[in-house]
Amino acid sequence: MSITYLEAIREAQDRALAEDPAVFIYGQDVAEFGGAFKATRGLCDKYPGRVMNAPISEDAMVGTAIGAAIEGMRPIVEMQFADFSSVGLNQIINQAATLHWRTGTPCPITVRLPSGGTPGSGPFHSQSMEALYAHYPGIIVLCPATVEDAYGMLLEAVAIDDPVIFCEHKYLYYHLKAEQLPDESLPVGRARIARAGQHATVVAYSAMVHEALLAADQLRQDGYEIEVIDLRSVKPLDTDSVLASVARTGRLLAVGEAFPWGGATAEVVSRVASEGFHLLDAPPQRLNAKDTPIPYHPNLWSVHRPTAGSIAAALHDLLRL
Amino acid sequence: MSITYLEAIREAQDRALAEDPAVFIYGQDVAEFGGAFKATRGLCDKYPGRVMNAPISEDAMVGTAIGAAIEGMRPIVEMQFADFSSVGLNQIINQAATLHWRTGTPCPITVRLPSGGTPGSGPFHSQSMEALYAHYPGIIVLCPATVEDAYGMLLEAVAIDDPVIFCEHKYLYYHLKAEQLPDESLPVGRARIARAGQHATVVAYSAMVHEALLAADQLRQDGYEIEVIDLRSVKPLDTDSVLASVARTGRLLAVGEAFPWGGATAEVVSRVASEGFHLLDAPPQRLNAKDTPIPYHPNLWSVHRPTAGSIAAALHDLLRL
Amino acid sequence: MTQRTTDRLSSETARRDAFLAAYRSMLYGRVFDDKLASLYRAGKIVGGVYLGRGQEAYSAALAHQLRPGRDVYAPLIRDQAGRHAFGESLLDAARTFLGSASGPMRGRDGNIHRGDPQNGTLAMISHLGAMLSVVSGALLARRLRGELDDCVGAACIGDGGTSTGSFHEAVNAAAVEKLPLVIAVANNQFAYSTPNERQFACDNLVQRAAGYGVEGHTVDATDLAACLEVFEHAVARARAGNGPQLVVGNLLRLAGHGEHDDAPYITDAHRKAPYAGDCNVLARDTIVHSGWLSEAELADLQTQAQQEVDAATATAQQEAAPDPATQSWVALFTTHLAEGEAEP
Amino acid sequence: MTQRTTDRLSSETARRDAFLAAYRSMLYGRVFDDKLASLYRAGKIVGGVYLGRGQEAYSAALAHQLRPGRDVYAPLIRDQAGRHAFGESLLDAARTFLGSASGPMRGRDGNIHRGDPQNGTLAMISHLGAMLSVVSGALLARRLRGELDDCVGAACIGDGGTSTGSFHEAVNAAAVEKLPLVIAVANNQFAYSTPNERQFACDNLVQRAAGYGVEGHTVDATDLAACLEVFEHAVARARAGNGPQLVVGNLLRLAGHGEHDDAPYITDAHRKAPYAGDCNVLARDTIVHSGWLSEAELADLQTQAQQEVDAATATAQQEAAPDPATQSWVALFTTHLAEGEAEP
Ligand SMILES: Cc1ncc(C[n+]2csc(CCOP(=O)(O)OP(=O)(O)O)c2C)c(N)n1
Ligand SMILES: Cc1ncc(C[n+]2csc(CCOP(=O)(O)OP(=O)(O)O)c2C)c(N)n1
Ligand SMILES: [Mg+2]
Ligand SMILES: [Mg+2]
Repeated sequence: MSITYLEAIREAQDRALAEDPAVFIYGQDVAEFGGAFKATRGLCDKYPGRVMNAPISEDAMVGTAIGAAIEGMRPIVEMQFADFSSVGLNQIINQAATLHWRTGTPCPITVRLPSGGTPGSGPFHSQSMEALYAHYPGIIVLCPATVEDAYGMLLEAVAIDDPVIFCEHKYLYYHLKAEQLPDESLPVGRARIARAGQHATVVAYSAMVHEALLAADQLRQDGYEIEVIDLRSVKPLDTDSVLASVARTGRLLAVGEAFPWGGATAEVVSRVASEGFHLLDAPPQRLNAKDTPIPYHPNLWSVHRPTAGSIAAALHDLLRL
Repeated sequence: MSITYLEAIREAQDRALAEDPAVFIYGQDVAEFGGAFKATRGLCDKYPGRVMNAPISEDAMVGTAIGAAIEGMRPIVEMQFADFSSVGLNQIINQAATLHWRTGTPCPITVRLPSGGTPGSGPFHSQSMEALYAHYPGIIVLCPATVEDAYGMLLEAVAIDDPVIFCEHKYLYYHLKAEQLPDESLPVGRARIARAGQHATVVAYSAMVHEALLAADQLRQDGYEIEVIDLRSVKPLDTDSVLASVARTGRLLAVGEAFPWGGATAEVVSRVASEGFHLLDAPPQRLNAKDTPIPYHPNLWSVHRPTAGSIAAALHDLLRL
Repeated sequence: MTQRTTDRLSSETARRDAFLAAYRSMLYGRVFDDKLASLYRAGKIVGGVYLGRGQEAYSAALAHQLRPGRDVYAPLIRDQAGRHAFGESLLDAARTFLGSASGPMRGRDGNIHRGDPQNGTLAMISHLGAMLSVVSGALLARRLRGELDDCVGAACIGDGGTSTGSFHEAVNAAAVEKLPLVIAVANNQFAYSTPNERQFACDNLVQRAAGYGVEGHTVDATDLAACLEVFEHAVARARAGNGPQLVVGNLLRLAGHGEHDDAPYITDAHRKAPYAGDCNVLARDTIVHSGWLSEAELADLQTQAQQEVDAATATAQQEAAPDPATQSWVALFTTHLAEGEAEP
Repeated sequence: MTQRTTDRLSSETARRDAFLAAYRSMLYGRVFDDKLASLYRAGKIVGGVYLGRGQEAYSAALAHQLRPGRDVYAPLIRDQAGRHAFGESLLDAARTFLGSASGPMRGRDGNIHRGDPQNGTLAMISHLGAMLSVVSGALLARRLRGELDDCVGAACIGDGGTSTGSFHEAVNAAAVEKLPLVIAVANNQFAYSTPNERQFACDNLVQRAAGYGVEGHTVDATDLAACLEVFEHAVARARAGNGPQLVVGNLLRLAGHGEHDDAPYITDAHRKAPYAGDCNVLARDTIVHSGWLSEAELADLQTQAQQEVDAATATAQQEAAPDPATQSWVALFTTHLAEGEAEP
């Protein structure tokens, strides 16, 4: 048996629906059709009435989920693409995220954002929006990079009594496969050493973990062992694991697919600079997408985001510093 | 004569309307009433038909401004509070910000965001949203800290052929006064040395510049000369001026009123760590608001955001590192 | 007495009782608002103060139809009377305006931003329109659990709030789900300073109902009896499974937008218009003319309200303000996943 | 001939000319779409391909009323026919689907996300509903400059798009400003897989018009003559200063949502419904039956369209793709304020 990242997301939702009657799914085309990416295929038949099509109303979708959460439900909202969550952002950052601190009422909603670039998707179907949500208090932001995490972290997301933004990467949907689903996984909030090394640390998350691993393969040919840390969760961000890695390697490159100003890479680098300054043997570096909208054409797209090649180049530079 | 920060904003709009027939103002209650803060008082009478009340429709307000900008106008959109711009965010980050790169058409809109906390304003009338807008390509984000900049930078904002998010600080509206309006000002994109010093650099913007200056006063009593850099613009961010200051002082504290994850302070610290690592004599530090919604009660609010006191404490810590 | 006479008398009694109960909440709302205004003028309140003056009949009449503990209620900024009718304690209201740490919002949020979501009163966020879909979600949850029964949810909104995309999305989605959502639009002629003509172009916002496929109702919101009738009907329709009900009430805001606003934009013409009547005065007149209460009884009621309001604000003023040092600066329920500071 | 006969004949001639002109765009739209579909199946197109099959009459009839260079047009994903009628070159369309660096979007954006904003064709962003207020803004700009004259702006939207808050805010605001905005809702029964019943609860979306205070019109969008008539009327009303016009056309999408979608949710019942007719086939029948063109002439037209479409796609396929090395990676017009990379 082999299971894709996308199937893992479907399986996690299936299991969440099976195990907890409080779980339901709300989103555009998620019912009979199974969603734009088929992440909910078959669930509507299997759990009648609990997988519901929404109008094209992201604000209302999130608001509805919040109201249901107040009443003890555990809704999963599927955004058709992460990019359209901008229209539901207000309900997320101001309603869901403030509910518990203001009123003491938990808000266990999970908002699934099919995120990140794929060739030909262009400016409005490719975005990585974790930075917007992580900036606001009261939200957990998860960015699974593996099939196992897509499954395990989504199950955890649904179980958490706080709003979770679940950034699943569309580029990984079909390409990434695992032999089986995990029984256990690292808890949310803990980073993972995706590859151990000693000469430099790459901190990445989501699809960039795989580009970083490929880059590490390349650098191995030059005799460098690169450690790759998969953040898994950008908020909370597991600073301790990052610092421990930098303590081993002395060098840091933070890689993200999002836009360059702010975001997870700035947060990682500035935390390490503040808390692990003396662990660093060289200036910590960042690699992000370019500061333009995400281009449609694959030629442009493949240069716009970091890739194994550009990460390897950045690592070579870092190792020379 | 003495003029407040708020009056400077009114004056700048008056002058922009007077000098360029392409300028108009659109926002809730901006016409006869002069806006919730009276930033447009009298302008509707003085420029008939060019200061228009909008329905409570932030998305449409921004969209309308974009359409007008395509036709060569230079709209100023007033959000009643920065916090409500979350509802217009999609038009800003996806429509305005992408227009030029996608189509070659400039998008000269200015969106004024009455930003930042004041006592008793609570979670939804106190936010500093610069990080959300600065994260997206294609947007300029200005955060004036002085009466002179409120005036000069707003004039420049209106003249710039790109979308500008103009974060004006409500706490400075009435309290900050200048003797007169400037004839010239530093160009947008350049930071300003608000106070020269040698022992440490505080990088701040907007209301935090004044807290930092007060903190610097306190530290002077202990014999420390603190340099305070007023960023003025968080995107573009004047890394060179920040680095030049850190080169002089060897120590950096970045202070922001926004939430702690990501944002301008992370960007500043990570740039300095990357590009000015060897200039640093101590780990660079950050001070932000707390990671909760902004509290209503003044007791809580005054602890939630950085203040002269907490900045001074952070500086003492930094000087001991 | 014939059966018919008994029925008529008992339905008249019911009408009188409803009227008096709602009037009581209107009075408490007004007295509380007046107290707030004077505290505000005395500099005793930090932040904004928004009053429901002129909207009490509409507000109380809606809440009068709701069952605390069973129905869901999302009041807005001018619903002191409705909140009272829904059972909110004056003390909790006073605490929230006065920043007491013992209030439901513990000083974290203030004034009108209060509620008890798990018990059916949502705590509004400021972004207009945003509460409607939350009410829908609460109703949907009950339906999913098979516990909807005859529950309704009521969401309050102003004329200005109807222009938000959030309002539209919520009403449309509730209509698709045929949820028992009662949307009470208080058209008080202005959104802050902006008059209806700059807010919408239809003659009456109730014309929106057909476009959503929901039932619509209008009412003279200065007239308590009419308000009671329209909400009795609308809420009953919702309870009976007829889907969302859009009610539009016409009135004039008899105050500034907030107490900082002297409302120069409200002209004499507005103040002379039919929607400008003071619902509290009119309701009181009805009570007197109907002989339901004597002047003396009404004076007693007023005194009692005044005393309770004074007591509530006095208590709230004496209560401790929140202490930043012992405050939990953790926004998450799942505290171990919080960044930064730990629980104190 | 009497004057009346001349008038009738000339108006008949005008009707025939309009019909044939619109049909020509419908045909070009269909042929282009078919070509796209086959290129997509052959793996020659990266990204999505969305077709206007079934919507050509509605799309072309609207654009036929617009004046390129004067009016503003915001087509959406199924408006290949309308774009053609508004004067878009087939080559520019092909370039955008095929990622040519010479196209209007230079490979930066693709497929349906194309336009020439400064010359009146807005380049849609994907977020549904977001284009309407942009059209309003363009009209407002002209009014502010005293250059509005009899210009109109037309914005296209689907049944699903009407559920967005953005749609609502824009229609309401345009109504308040009484702008000459024509909103063309193509109700093709589905939003992706979601049927009307899960999208809205009114009988006909035109019922929304009254609630916005705008004029409303419905049309059988499979019938080109009806479409021409309704848009002639609506656009004329807008030009004459009667404010926004909401037009709702009924049709069936005769394709998947995109070419990746085989649309299992469209059932036989839908395909037999009155809205399921193929407007192109029906229009062609009318032309033949009216004797406006012969079968041979129609075949020539088809051949010509095919040749032009083939030529356009062939040219676009041969053109250079964008070169990342010579690309300007600067999103700002004000290049000196850009962070990061400089212009190449
Ligand atoms: C989305 C949003 N934009 C702007 C505001 C600022 N604001 C607060 S109250 C108000 C006017 C509300 O008018 P209306 O809905 O008619 O209610 P009323 O105050 O008249 O009761 C405005 C514009 C807001 N709260 N939310
Ligand atoms: C705000 C927003 N949410 C979701 C989407 C994803 N999406 C793209 S097309 C579509 C269906 C559109 O349906 P409709 O408006 O009826 O147009 P049609 O495709 O039928 O022509 C959806 C949901 C989007 N583009 N924008
Ligand atoms: Mg109002
Ligand atoms: Mg459709």
